Amino acid sequence: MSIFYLIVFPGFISLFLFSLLCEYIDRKVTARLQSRVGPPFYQPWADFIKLISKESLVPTMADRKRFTAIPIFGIAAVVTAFIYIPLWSTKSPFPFTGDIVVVIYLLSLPTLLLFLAGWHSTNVFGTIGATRGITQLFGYEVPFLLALLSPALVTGIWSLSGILNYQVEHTWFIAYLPLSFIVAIISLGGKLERIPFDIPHAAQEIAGGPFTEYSGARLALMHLMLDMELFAGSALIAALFLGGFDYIGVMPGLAGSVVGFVVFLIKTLIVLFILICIKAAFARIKIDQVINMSLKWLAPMALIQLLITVGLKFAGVL
Amino acid sequence: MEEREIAFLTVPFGPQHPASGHFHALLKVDGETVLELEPHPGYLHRGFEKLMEYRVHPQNCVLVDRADVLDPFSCELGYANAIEKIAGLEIPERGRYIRTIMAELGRILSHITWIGVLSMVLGFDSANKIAWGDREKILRLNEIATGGRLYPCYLCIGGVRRDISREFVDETSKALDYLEGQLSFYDYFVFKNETFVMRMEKVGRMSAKEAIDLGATGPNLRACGIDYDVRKDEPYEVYPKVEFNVITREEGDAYARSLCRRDEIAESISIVRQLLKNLPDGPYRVELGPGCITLEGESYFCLESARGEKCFHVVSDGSPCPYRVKIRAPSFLHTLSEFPYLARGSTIADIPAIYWSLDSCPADMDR
Amino acid sequence: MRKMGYLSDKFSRTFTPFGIVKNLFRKPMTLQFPYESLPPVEGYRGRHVLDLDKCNGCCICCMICPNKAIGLVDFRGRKYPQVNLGKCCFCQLCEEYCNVKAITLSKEAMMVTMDKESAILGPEALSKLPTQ
Amino acid sequence: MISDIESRLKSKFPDSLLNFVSKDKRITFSVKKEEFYQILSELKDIGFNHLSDVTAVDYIDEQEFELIYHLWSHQEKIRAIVKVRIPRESPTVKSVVGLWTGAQIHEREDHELFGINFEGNPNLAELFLEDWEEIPPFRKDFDTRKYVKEKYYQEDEQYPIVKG
Repeated sequence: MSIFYLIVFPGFISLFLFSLLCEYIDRKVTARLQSRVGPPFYQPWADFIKLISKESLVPTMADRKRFTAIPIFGIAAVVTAFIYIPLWSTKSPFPFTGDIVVVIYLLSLPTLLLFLAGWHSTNVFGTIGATRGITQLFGYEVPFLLALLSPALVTGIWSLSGILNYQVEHTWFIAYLPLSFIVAIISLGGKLERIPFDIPHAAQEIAGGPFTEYSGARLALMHLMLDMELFAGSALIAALFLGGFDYIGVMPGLAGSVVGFVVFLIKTLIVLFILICIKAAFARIKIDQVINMSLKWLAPMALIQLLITVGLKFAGVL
Repeated sequence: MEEREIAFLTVPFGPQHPASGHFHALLKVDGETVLELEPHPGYLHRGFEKLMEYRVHPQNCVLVDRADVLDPFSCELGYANAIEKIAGLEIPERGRYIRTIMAELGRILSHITWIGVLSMVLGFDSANKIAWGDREKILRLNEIATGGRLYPCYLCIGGVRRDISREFVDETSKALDYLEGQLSFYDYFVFKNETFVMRMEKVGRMSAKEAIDLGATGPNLRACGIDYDVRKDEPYEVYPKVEFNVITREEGDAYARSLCRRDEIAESISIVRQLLKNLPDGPYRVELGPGCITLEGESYFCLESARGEKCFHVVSDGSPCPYRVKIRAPSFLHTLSEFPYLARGSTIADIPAIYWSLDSCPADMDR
Repeated sequence: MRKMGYLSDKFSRTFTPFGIVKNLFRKPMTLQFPYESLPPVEGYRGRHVLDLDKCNGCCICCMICPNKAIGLVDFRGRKYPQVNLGKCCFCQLCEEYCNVKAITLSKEAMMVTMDKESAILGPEALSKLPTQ
Repeated sequence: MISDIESRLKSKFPDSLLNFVSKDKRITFSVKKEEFYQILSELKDIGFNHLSDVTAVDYIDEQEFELIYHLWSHQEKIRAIVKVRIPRESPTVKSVVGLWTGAQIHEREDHELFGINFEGNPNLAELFLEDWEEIPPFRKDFDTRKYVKEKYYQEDEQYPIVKG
């Protein structure tokens, strides 16, 4: 049964399909926001297959094994992170207390791997992209952790299933922590290097950044890693703030879990839609502005929200 | 311990690069700050000035609008006027009105293309796509009036090659109304966008004295506070009969240049409306007979293209082909004398923003 | 007071760009080319059309063509112009300088070919337009 | 005004302003090679602070280059066109980079395309052309068509093929 969980359902294959569906929705809705038509639904699959069939080069200075291992390692990290998120009921396949910290750590692993990829490619653009990726990590990681850990801090429950239980009984966390919901989405945009925080692989300044030297199958895996991270990140935010599978009349049994999963997907797409609106509305900002903004605006917002909620909780209002 | 020479990274701001167009520059970089920028132009050098010495005047009129790809009409206007000044030709009133209308439409086209390219370079994909959609409206007008989308091939010595139809006048007023609406959209979506302002404010700042010394003209100079506009100072065609004001700003940084260009679109729209309102009838061309005209003399004609002061120095010695044509391209100065000066001390992320805030077209620079 | 103006300015500049969501409910501006396209325009400078009986083979169009795209070829015992579409820049100088108005530019813009040889149109191919 | 500029120039350099023409806000005159630098710095002091262009024209039959400096004054809104004749054999002239920094790039282009040597110009490296062996291409005795035929075309080939 755990093999099924690992490989098929919340594991690799389902995440693979969902992430490509996610990329399609991302490109189609961005296109419609920019008043153009946008690609057909099978475009991400076509890109993936095309890239797989293309020749994949490795720079001579780089170590071939490590160069190939980076994207595979990244995908493994994101898939394991996705398994710990409870999708259809309060229980995820392998629940344990403290799995929220594991999920957050596994989601920030790809950025470190991008740094390695950039460094390995010994290409001018690669090195600059790698250093930018790490500097940006210091920028958004602080508000990201603050925002995502505030539900656990407020309620004192350190397991995802516990938090979901709390949300089923009380209202969703977005009612208690609206500000940290916003901060979480913005810093998730930073983690996934989406448009306002697109600095590590800014196509116009350093063509491709860490991806410059990747081609063929390795590049396909890199893009897959980013899409999976996109889907897993928005799923995590949906689970933590929008009450995962929870809806009004929760039906028990198999039908209940199927409907629960569909509700969970809709909430993930809502989070994704907000990310897409941010991507379509803004230009790319500079690296010092990212750190300046996140430490001057995002982190204080998350902190203030946390203090307010904890204060209200002690005052017995919540 | 002997002094170890720190090897700075040289980053190519490459010729095949989404931000630089056909222009190559090497950046000497220390961390994120740029120490030195060494331009390498020449990727679009087709040697127009030499080619024009082998061709007859009508052929040059068609050839010269390839010199500046983003604002082709200003080149045709410059060359035709320079030749007419030598020949002392007098263009009929309607021909001059049509030329001014097409020149202003070319300015609007160039400024909208500039909005598209600048936002693409700032990573602002939505504004780039929308600007590229709006540009089609002007290209459609070009198609109706001249038969070609980007290269009008519309001017000849002595006036304009075709008359503009009633349909063109209606289509233009419709397009101008649409573009005026789009301008208010660009206001709240691009020019008042927080990330756009963050990327453009206090970037690539130059004072009025430096701008003059480096040879800046057009919106780059007017953003530093100097109201030099060839349409006002050395009026040509029908500009004395049209009221419009020259837009200047004080700060002189990239954001001021953008707002200058944005206001110039509004000015051009009002100019074209005035011209369309009192467009006279009558001939639009001076008939020169079958043979090629031969000229003797020299003339220096300046006009205000979208990028700045564009001048044509034509020397002809009596043969049907011009003896020497020198095109004074505004982008030549923007890219090779202002850009290295402004790039010194900025960061890598600023380089594309500065380069395209100067609105320098590589084709216009290399000629 | 300036601080407040600066903050409210910053605040409004961060939220007004989201007005682009209105585009979701509007028709996209792209024309899907083979299925929808703008109607061709009167006087569009497209492919040449040669009127065989009007043309007297005077070769003015060969001389005036800036790119040397028109050459004379004998066809039915006489000299007729042959246009090399690969070199032509569609500037319409040939039509303007032809005294008898034999060669004109039509509205036909679909000239995509895969090999260079088929881009050179002889007098016989020039005389009639390919009907869609 | 244009008249007092004219009088000031005439008083400073009485005999060296040849065929002086001042018509609708433009003054055009030619100058001998020796005093051309003093006259230009005088014009710069008068107020011509914008150097619009440095044009070089190659008069091959008189074996002379003609350098034309186009100046513009932002205050008085007047254009000044100064012409200088220099011999064709070893065309060297004093660079005006000291007066206008914008002139550096104009002179560099003229140096590459005409072979005119500008003393005092900091950087006269190659600009548009890369490792160019023949004579400067914009001179009259360089024939573009012959050069293109030899270098790029086969004997009777209609399409250019880039040879090795």
